[in-house]
Amino acid sequence: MFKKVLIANRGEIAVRIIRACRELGLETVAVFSEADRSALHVRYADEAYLLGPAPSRESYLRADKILDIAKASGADAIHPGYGFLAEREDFASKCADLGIDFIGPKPSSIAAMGDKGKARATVIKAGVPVVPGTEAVGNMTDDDLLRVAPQVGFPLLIKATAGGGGKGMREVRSLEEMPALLQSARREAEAAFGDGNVYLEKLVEGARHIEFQIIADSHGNVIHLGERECSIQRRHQKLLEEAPSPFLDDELREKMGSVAVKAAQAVDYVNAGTIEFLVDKDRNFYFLEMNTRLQVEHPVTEMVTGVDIVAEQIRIARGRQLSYSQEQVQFNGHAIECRVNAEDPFNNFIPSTGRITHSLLPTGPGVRVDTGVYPGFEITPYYDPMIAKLIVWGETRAQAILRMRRALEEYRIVGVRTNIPFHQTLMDSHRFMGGQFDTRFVEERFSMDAAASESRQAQAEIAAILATLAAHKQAERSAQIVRRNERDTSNWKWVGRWERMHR
Amino acid sequence: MFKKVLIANRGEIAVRIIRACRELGLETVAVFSEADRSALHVRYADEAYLLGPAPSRESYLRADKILDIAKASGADAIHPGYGFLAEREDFASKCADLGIDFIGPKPSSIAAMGDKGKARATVIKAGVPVVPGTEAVGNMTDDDLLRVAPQVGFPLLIKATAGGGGKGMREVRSLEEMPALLQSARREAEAAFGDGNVYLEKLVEGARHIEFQIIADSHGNVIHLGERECSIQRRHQKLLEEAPSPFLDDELREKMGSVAVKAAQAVDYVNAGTIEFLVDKDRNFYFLEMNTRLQVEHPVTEMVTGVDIVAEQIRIARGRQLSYSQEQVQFNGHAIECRVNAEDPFNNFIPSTGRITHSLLPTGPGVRVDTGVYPGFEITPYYDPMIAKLIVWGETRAQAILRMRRALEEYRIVGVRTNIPFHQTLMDSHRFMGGQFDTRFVEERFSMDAAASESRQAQAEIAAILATLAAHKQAERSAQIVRRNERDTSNWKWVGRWERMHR
Amino acid sequence: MKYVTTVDEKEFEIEIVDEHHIRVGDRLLPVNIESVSGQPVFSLILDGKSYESYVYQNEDEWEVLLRGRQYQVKVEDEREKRLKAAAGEGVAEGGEFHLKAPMPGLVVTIPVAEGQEVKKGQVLIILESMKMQNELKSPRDGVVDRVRVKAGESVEQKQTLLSIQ
Amino acid sequence: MKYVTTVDEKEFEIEIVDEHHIRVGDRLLPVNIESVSGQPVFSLILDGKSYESYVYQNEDEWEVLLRGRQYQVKVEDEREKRLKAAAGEGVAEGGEFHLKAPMPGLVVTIPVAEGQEVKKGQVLIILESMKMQNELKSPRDGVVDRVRVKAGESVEQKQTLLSIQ
Repeated sequence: MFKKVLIANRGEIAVRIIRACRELGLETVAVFSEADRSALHVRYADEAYLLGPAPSRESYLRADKILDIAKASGADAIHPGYGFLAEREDFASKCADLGIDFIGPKPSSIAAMGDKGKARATVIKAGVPVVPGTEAVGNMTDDDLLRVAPQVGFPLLIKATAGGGGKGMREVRSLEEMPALLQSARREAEAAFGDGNVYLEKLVEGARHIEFQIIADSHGNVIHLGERECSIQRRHQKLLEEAPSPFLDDELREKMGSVAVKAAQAVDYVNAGTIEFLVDKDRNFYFLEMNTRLQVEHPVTEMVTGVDIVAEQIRIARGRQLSYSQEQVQFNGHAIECRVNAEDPFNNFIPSTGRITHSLLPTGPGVRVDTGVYPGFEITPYYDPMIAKLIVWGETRAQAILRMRRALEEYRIVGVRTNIPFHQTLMDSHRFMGGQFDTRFVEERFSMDAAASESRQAQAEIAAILATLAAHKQAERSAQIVRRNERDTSNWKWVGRWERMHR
Repeated sequence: MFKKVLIANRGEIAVRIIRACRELGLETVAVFSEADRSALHVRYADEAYLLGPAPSRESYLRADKILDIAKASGADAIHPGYGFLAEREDFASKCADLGIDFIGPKPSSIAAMGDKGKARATVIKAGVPVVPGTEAVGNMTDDDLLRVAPQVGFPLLIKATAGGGGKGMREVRSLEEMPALLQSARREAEAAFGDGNVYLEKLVEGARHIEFQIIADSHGNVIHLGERECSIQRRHQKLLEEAPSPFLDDELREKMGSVAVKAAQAVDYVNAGTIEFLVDKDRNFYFLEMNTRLQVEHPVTEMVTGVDIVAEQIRIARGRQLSYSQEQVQFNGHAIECRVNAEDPFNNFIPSTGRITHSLLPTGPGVRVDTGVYPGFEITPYYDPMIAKLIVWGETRAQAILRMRRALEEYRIVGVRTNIPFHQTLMDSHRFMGGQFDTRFVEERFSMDAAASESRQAQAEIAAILATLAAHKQAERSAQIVRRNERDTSNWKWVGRWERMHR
Repeated sequence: MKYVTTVDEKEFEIEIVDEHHIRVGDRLLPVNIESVSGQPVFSLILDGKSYESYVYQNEDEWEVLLRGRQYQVKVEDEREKRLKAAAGEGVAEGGEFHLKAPMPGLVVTIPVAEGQEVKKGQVLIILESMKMQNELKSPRDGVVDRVRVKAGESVEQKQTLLSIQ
Repeated sequence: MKYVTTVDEKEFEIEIVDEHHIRVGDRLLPVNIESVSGQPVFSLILDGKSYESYVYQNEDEWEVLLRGRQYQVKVEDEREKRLKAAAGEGVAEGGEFHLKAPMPGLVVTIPVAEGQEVKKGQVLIILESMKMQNELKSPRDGVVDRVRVKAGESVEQKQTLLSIQ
């Protein structure tokens, strides 16, 4: 059984995994790029090794270097986190070849689910419903795709075969605009995954994104830990997740849960994974894809089930049986996660970089923050803009929303702009409170200005006073500086005069 | 039903109460001393009013001013927190006179339990076992106490009648040393509570301090939320609390719990309160006192029961029934709280003051921090040295200890010394891990140096390297400064020369 | 000191009376403001109400982030404002458009060349930042004048990338 | 640069070879040290092992807080140390004991007077700090020489309170 775990990742998820290892008494090895020398995962690990320059391709995607470090440091297991090498079959295989335990599924399962086309074919065989699309195995040319598109029907989605996280995804409304979109999708997919292949899928309108957390051990036990609602998205990027979904009832939950288990079993799945579904207004659900790794939003499931998913991943990789049977999994209360991104919600969500000069975390009952940043840390443009996850638990959904509101209000981050105001506005949205939203909600029926313009007016006076007092303070300060400088300059003038006199 | 709550307190507990109010949709009013203008409770509240200068007597103990502020601001309820005015019958009465809801017990219950002598007499009548002592009602002179001491038997404790938190408490081993100790106990009690009265109590040796959390509504329902083990103390100050106690089994828990409920009922108790017991080696238990207020260590109970005690306090004060019956209270897992004090554990725990320049909180699954401080905040000598509470939850006690270890290792506070190293050493103590300790453990069988001197040696080389590199960096830096100063000075020399020349 | 402060097209007359008082319109209000830990975060107690806000100076304006809402605030010294109003303000508009990087990033590709005619909405540059590809489009029809960056180049925020004549 | 560094009465010879290497005794080790956020907190990566520690300068010594343990460390420049050893060190001991405040606080009472004889362990001053009363005792027998503070007075840390002859 392994004793030393290399974490092939960075940021909050690397910190999360180091914590789980430490709590299980395992040693940890961090890897880092030149931009991350002072990152939290480097500071918290028992050992830390430099990978290379900041860009991911030269650091966190360097499988070869990571495996060298694993060997040199004596790490006998690797946890890939999410992103980077997490869903690379070849990386998982190489680990196996070197006798290093990969804390994740078998390479064959990654392969089976990693090619989205193959994945659909596989789960269809297992009787899992899928969204109509080009589920044929293999890669299609642009001509093929354009030919088959009208059969799939518009609107449709172009999706990256190797994809995930909305990268390389494009929505197509008509055949005319499709060639240009195919091109940009392939380009983005190539950049993100090193694989430009794409496939087509019918766009389910008014759909909700609901996913099931699966855990499976190597003894044939597979259970689900309930669902997460992830419909709050922007540009196909999840922004907020919650558990349970306000849209599911117990009957549908049970049905989807058992389908999810079936999908996982279809690829002989071991370790933690997620089955993503689209659910339409009439509660029909379709398999979307399986993420064969730990998910960003795993904490909401942890909060409502009490299961430590990362610890469970490690136990499974060590050959243990699951700690829970399906019947032992109890759901308690409601959890919400807000992804805190370094981006400016008032300026079209453009990424924000810079050094964090101050930070104040919300704490107290029912609040959890998973983050990899701290005051003094520099946010660079090289990596994902997500700098923290704020997770709250409440006895009910309403209570969780109230708690999230106060936590967001408490959270201070100075030095970069964040999307915290977006989440604050969302928490005030009546549609969100009522659970009435789909995956298009943020882009189509949500505005940063819309909410409560009455209270905006009431606060405008306060804003005016704050700005005036700040401006006044600044004017006073600069007056002082000018006065001080005048004295200083006059001394230097003397020096200048003295020098001139003695030239 | 009240809508605006004044919090008559400061620090982490004021923040804790503001959070609960906000999560219930109630408005909050903070009060603050001149030292606390930028304290977190002031920043988080909806309203904030100055009380007066830093010393508690001129600020947080000014009941008159606090009531004036309540009236002026329209606050229709007051939460007293712990300490300060929390157990002052007269304050609770005045609130009632002014039509302000006091979020706590009735004045009569405070009075009945506040005088420790009366309290003992009351519970004895209800059939609750007590430690032998001078339970007679009324205040005794030194002469009386010296006369009665041999009957109580040595060793005994002198305790403040109005007391709590170990203040005014002295241990007496013989009649000879008793006069001097009486004097110092009275002096400390007078300073802390404005009341120098004391009483005597037999010292139960090898005892554990185990207390039960009670909640009671105004409809006659009284339940307990299980126990907290608080035997880790120093100078009668609790340093660490946990729930459940590793010493109790279900049978004893049920027995003590029902006795605790009986004690609360004996004074017609409403709201949250705590019944403290001493438990000796043979599992005999004795009523010690009742704290008629929220307790510092309430979070450990929250973590294992899922009950939000402060929210429940507020609901009770609003006239609601308890949200739980005794049967509905479930205990799940294990929680530990470490009190983080601004004091130097390597220097006889002397208090440490100063400005916090940097802080990094431990976060992640199962970790909660309740604190009132942040980077930039100044720790003054005017108030309690407790600056934060670090609370963790684990499925088992062993898991909670492992999690606490990693959380303590992550916690950084720069600017003041803290007792975090004390807690780290404690977590490594085999006796603590084995649950083998009593209230004298820290003072008599624990040392900051004792634990693992082997690993100390292994780390000594690392310490040497760290200091050498820091010294080397500093030497390099000062060399640079000297060089820069040389240039600067030379310029100023020129000025001086120029001035002399033109005199 | 008197200021005229504009938020959401509404004007407020705010006078700093002394260290502890301001006058807003006709109302004299007790005030206390502190910057938190020397940061652009201000704790304001105004007539007993406690507020906390980020206040940034953004060129000539102030940006106030309060309870999840952002306000662009113009603060003018009353005397200054009168002078300006008297002089009148003329805004000159240049003919050339300079495409500036809205964020730091890496130039992925430049699908246009110098001298090329472009249409409004046409992609001029694709900029990669934080793993997202961002298409920077032309705001109007015109001719590409100067291309100042190359594909593969890292650029700073607000750096001029190319110009449209 | 070579140093002789003493911890727990054990001496370590540490040479700063270059920016990335040190020599400890005979071992050449790759090293990387960074102060965290400009604080006296150091992140050290030594031969792949990651450590983090508070390092404070305390008069002539360094205080290292590492994994919950505190080390008093003496760092001496090798050359300096040799010179000192050659010259020999004479430690002069004064006859007077100065009672200094171990923490900032308020003098509650001074149960002794100038000229009074005191015994070892006798309470000289009661100092209140953070709601605790602290008895400051005499380390030896002697006579109270000068009392420099009054009851009710606030004192700073390390301020001299009284002297014992």
